[in-house]
Amino acid sequence: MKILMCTDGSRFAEDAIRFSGRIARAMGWDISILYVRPRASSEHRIHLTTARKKLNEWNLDIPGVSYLKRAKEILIEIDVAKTLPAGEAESKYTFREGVYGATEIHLVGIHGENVRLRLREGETIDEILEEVRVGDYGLIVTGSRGHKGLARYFTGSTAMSIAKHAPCSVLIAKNIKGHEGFLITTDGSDMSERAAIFIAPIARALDARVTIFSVAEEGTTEDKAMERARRAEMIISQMGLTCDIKVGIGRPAEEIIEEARNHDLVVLSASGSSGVKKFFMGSVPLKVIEYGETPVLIVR
Amino acid sequence: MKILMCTDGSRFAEDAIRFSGRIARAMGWDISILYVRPRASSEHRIHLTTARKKLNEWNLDIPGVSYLKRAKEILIEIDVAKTLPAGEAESKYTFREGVYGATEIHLVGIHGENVRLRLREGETIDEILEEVRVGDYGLIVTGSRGHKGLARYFTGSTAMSIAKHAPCSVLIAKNIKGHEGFLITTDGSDMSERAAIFIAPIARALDARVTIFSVAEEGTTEDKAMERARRAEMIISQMGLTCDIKVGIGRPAEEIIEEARNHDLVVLSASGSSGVKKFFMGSVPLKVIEYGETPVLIVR
Amino acid sequence: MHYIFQIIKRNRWIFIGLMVGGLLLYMPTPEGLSIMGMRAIVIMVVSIIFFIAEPLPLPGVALLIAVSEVISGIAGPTETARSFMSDSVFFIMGSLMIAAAIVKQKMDKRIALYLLRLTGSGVGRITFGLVAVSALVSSFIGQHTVAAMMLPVGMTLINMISEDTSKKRNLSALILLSIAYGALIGSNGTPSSGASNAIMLNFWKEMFDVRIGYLKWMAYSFPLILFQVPIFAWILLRTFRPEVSEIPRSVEKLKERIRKEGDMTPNEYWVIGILLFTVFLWVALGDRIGLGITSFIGVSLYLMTGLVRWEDLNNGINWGIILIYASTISLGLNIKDTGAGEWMAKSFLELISPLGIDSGIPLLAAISILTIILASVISSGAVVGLLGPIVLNMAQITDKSILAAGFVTAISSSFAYMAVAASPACNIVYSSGYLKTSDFLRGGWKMIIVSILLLLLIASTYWRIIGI
Amino acid sequence: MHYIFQIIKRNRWIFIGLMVGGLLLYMPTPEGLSIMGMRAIVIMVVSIIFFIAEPLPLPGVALLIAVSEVISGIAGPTETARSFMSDSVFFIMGSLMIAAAIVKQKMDKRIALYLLRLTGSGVGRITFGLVAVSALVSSFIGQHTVAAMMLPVGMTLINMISEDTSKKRNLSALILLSIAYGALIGSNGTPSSGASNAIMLNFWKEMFDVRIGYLKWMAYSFPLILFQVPIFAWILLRTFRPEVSEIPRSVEKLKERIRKEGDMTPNEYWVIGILLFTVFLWVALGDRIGLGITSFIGVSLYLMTGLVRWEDLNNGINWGIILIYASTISLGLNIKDTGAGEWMAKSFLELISPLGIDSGIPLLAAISILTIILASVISSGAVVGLLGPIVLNMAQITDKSILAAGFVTAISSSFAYMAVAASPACNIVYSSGYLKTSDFLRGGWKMIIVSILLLLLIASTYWRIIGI
Repeated sequence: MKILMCTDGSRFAEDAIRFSGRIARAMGWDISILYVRPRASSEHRIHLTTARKKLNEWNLDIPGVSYLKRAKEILIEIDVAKTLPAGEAESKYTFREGVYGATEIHLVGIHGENVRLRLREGETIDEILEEVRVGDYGLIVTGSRGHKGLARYFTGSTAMSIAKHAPCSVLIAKNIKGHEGFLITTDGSDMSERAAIFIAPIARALDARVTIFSVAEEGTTEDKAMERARRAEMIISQMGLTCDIKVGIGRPAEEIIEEARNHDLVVLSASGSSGVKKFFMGSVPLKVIEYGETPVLIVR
Repeated sequence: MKILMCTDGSRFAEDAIRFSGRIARAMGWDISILYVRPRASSEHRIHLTTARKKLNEWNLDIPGVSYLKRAKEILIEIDVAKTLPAGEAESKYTFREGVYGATEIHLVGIHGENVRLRLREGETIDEILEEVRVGDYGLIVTGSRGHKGLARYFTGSTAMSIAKHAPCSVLIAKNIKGHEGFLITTDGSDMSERAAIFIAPIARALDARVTIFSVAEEGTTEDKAMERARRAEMIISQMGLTCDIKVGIGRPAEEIIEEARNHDLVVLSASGSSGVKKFFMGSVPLKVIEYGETPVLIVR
Repeated sequence: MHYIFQIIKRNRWIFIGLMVGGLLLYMPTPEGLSIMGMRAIVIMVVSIIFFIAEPLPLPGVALLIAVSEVISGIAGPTETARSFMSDSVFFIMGSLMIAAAIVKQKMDKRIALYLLRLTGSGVGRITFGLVAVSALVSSFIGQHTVAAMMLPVGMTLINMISEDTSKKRNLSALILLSIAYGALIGSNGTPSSGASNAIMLNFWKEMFDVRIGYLKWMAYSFPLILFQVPIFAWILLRTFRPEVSEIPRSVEKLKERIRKEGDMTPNEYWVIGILLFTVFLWVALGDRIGLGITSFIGVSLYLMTGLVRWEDLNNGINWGIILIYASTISLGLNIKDTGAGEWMAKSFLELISPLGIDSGIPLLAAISILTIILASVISSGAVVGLLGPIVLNMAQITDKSILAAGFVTAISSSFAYMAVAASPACNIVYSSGYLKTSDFLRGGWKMIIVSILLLLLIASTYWRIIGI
Repeated sequence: MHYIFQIIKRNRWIFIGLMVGGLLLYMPTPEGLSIMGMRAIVIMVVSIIFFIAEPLPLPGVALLIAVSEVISGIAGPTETARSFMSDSVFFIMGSLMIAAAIVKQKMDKRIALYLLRLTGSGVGRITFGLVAVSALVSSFIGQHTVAAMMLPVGMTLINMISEDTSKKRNLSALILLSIAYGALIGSNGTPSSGASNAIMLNFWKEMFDVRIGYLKWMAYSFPLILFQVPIFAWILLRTFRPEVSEIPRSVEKLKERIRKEGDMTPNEYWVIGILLFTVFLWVALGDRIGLGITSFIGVSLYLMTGLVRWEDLNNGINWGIILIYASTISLGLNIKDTGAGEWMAKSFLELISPLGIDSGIPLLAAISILTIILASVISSGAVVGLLGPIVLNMAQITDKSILAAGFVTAISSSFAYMAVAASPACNIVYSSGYLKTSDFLRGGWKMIIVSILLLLLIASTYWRIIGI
């Protein structure tokens, strides 16, 4: 399994790097950190290349590499990666035609995992999806600035687009808190079960408390919600974990957002709907991403 | 000390690679193998770059790399270099602006020496001298096709130019034979003494028989020639080697060429003359390179 | 279905542009405007939309301008091709080549060393020095080259000040903006400092057969630079109050590092020598054999001496930008030839005459502001290429000096101090990652106001005295 | 002292060229030749010396041509700049851009797979297939692109045959030369296959106002290709007798490897689709809106769809070669305008009239041989640019069809089968390191003789029948 962590160089992204680093370390997964540098207008790109060559002549990092170096420090700090012995080349500037200085820095994790720091240039979302396609990742982690109020409506669109279009699981890491446990939601579908199976080993490895949450839209269907929760509990316990069960009554998205406040992570399954439906959806997962305050993991 | 071996990819150059490999191994020196790819007309260079990118897409070696790979095999065969453990990157395509795929392959010698295979593009002599300048080499080895008769007048110009312009010692390796020993010539100058000091450890390391040769232009000066030879013998014996002494009478270049026939290598000192004199010289060393049949080492 | 939707979405600006164009063509041609003139205006409007929204790389827009000029029947293919080329385009090409030859050498380290020797370690003096040196060098070889050469100097200084980013926020902005604004100030210093200058020279020559020499241009434009340099440095120091006022340690370290590189090499002397020789030729022969042809002499010398290889020029020059400028020149001339320029000039004057700014200095101010607005979204050369004929027509109609109007347009086109994306210099320093977009806004508006006022002051006094 | 001597030595050809030029200028102008005509001839002679000896990168020579045209007073700077640009230059530019867009995709793998499916594993069939496919593809997108795309196919096949180089010497030469000669054969198939074609179209149009459409060109040129392909394959097989006659294992391995890459991607369909659409436009609209403008439509589509980025074009296109061709066109037109072309045509005819080859098919043969000799030392486009006006003047004087003379020149300019350095295709396969210079000589002279004979045969029969 490979995790792709997308950073935008901000402080919020650093929390997300720590969080995904912890998961990678606990699970022994490979991790890549990706920074996508915005592409300048075609009118200026060749001038920028000249400027970058000059920076190279002066032994200065080309823009974006500093974010990756910071990510490296964080990963070493939380013991995910070890530094290579001094003298061995650890940064390799690979050539990508037309882009001088597309970069990969390669570290080796403490258990031999591969840690790759990668720099791409272009439209953020396109490049992230392209990286996922060629790199065969199983989980994308992306930071979100965790704005409140009005600002919320104008931000988070990158995270949202990735959540919509990614072919794999996506974790939107915002407002990362301490150790208050994971909230696994279930709607009784196969996808929900897969979500439980996906998250259980991670919860065990991170030693996180697990709560299963099921929402009944009306009071009359509370029994069914409870039944769904029980089935999820069964799966979790088969994987060697104990967990609490909780049932909420009301509109699913709101209930989940409310309940999630006291948890580290809320786990949702992507609705298994078709492309057309996905296009028009104001689905539960997306609402939780948009209005919730907790990190969200959408399992695919 | 670093040796630079210049190959042109021919069979003659392979002998020279073996010869310089043996010296490097015996002395524990670093060795670089350089191939200079001729540069195409400015009209075609950009087309060639496109073709090279295509070759890269098909995982084919760009032109010239095969010579370096052959050199690598030879060095491994004669135990100069060890192959790196599988999986470690051993070839690194470094970026040189405008030249797609300037290449260096880096090996580690059996005693930890650095073995570098390098590819450059341009005028052969210019690029060799440039490599010497940046790489701080102490000895250049260059092959020569060892043509006979008329062809001799038209070839060997590369070796000759390097011998003329190089800032360090130059070994022109042609008609490499077995183990018949080194012929050290002396004209009594300081440079000759330096030559003796330079070659003595190599002779010892390669276990080569050493003969000191001094030429008297006329029979009357034979005593002086003998005296010069004795002085050289003293230097050699101070360095822990025994040697024979021989004195010839006649024109120096001809005598040296004749005597050298029975030796592996003839050692000459560059005449310590000024630039102007060098320009007009038909000096002894150059004559020996041009008309001799034996490998020549010119010590600077 | 989804795929097609994606294509439409990605190309929405193409559809919008084409729809706007179609709509305009469908509308009745206004009085006083020929059909060809209308078509030229439509091409201009659609091109501006494409230049701003960039639905395809801008050189592609240049190609489309050529295509539409032919398809609309404004000109035949050969005439269109010819209109893409003139001595001014040669001049733009040659200047870019000379800049590429210079940027290849390590002149940046020399300049940095001499600069720091003069300024010492005071932040105020360094700011002034950076603005002045960027302006001076950019006057001869263009803002993109200067920005690329000075950016590493600035970044090295910044890196050496302190590890803690928060302690040098203002200082970073100060140093980098000094470089960018300095480079922008210089970009009208001489005809060779920017394409917009060459384009304006082209219009003067093609439309009125007025030729301005290299020295004469400098006589008109340099006074503004002399005022701008100290005032900009002062404004920058006031706007981005530096955290420390002396950075002796960083300056020493930087000087130390450059000194290690050794003395100037013969190659560097040759590079400077050929540049000076070329400038001399521009001054001495530019009038007679054309600035473009003259610049080719310099380029040939660089190629003969092997100081630059053809690959460096082929890959280091933005040939697309040459196409873009050539296409705007072509379109500009077609706008003039079809009478569209005159019509637009008249319409614009009618529009602003109620405001009482349709003549004299107020008109120049209006032209300047219009230019600045456009130059903040598309590149300065393209602005001059598109606005040039209209502005010169306006000057002719109102009996204003075409030289004054032209200089105001050309010079104002580099007043894009607030926009990151419009000028190469701002783009290059922004790409360092040390600046925020807001930094350009914080300082930029002051620069724009000061520059407009200075420009109008010079236009109404100095230019009148020397007689334009 | 030594340094100066070095400079002189490195630039000796510049001094030689300038001395030859000075000497010619000093000589009295021959009767019937104007002073300007003499100067044009001097520029041409010196340029040819520089093109052959290459004392500075060739694009630099192009710049010097512009400079000397202006300095010698043949044309003013603006006219010179204008003469550098025409729809043909647009066409060369557009064709190179389209080729760069195609080479970026992995079309080479598709072509290789389809080719090997058709040919099977027989070396004879593969040789024929390589020649045919290289010729066909090069007819539309140019020899340099085809050579770059097919070289890896050839090298992969060769690598897979055997480890022992000595066992595949002939086979290697056979495969690689099939690609190079195939690409050369195709390089006159359509106007878009090479710059020399565009340049000849330009001269016809500028000198006689004769316009040849895309299809009409193909009607004249394709028959030769149809003959050349099988004959060349046969000659190659006879000259380089392959060590084995079947290479099933290599072919299978190669097919296997390509199949792993998966099916054609939507992008590849788009690339082909846009190419076909552009060819359709060339055929349908080329006459009316110009081949160059038409090609720009194709390029814009590639840019809009994002199939190619501007950087790919900027760095993948040899802008220098465009400058070279533009300069030879400019010089060629000046040679015509100054009357130098007519004078040289007359002198040449007088020179060869004692041999009895100053008219009819013998004259065409003489033109062809002259072209081939020049094309073996300088690039085909430059040859046509320089010889074009002279040859067309000769045709006019002798009442020979200017079309026939023009086609013979354009087509012969790609008969440089013996020279490694003259054509991009030969250069690219030679750069693989598998070929010796002598391999080109071994096969080349046969190809040249056969090609001349075929060309004259077609000129004296087929072209007469269809009426030129």
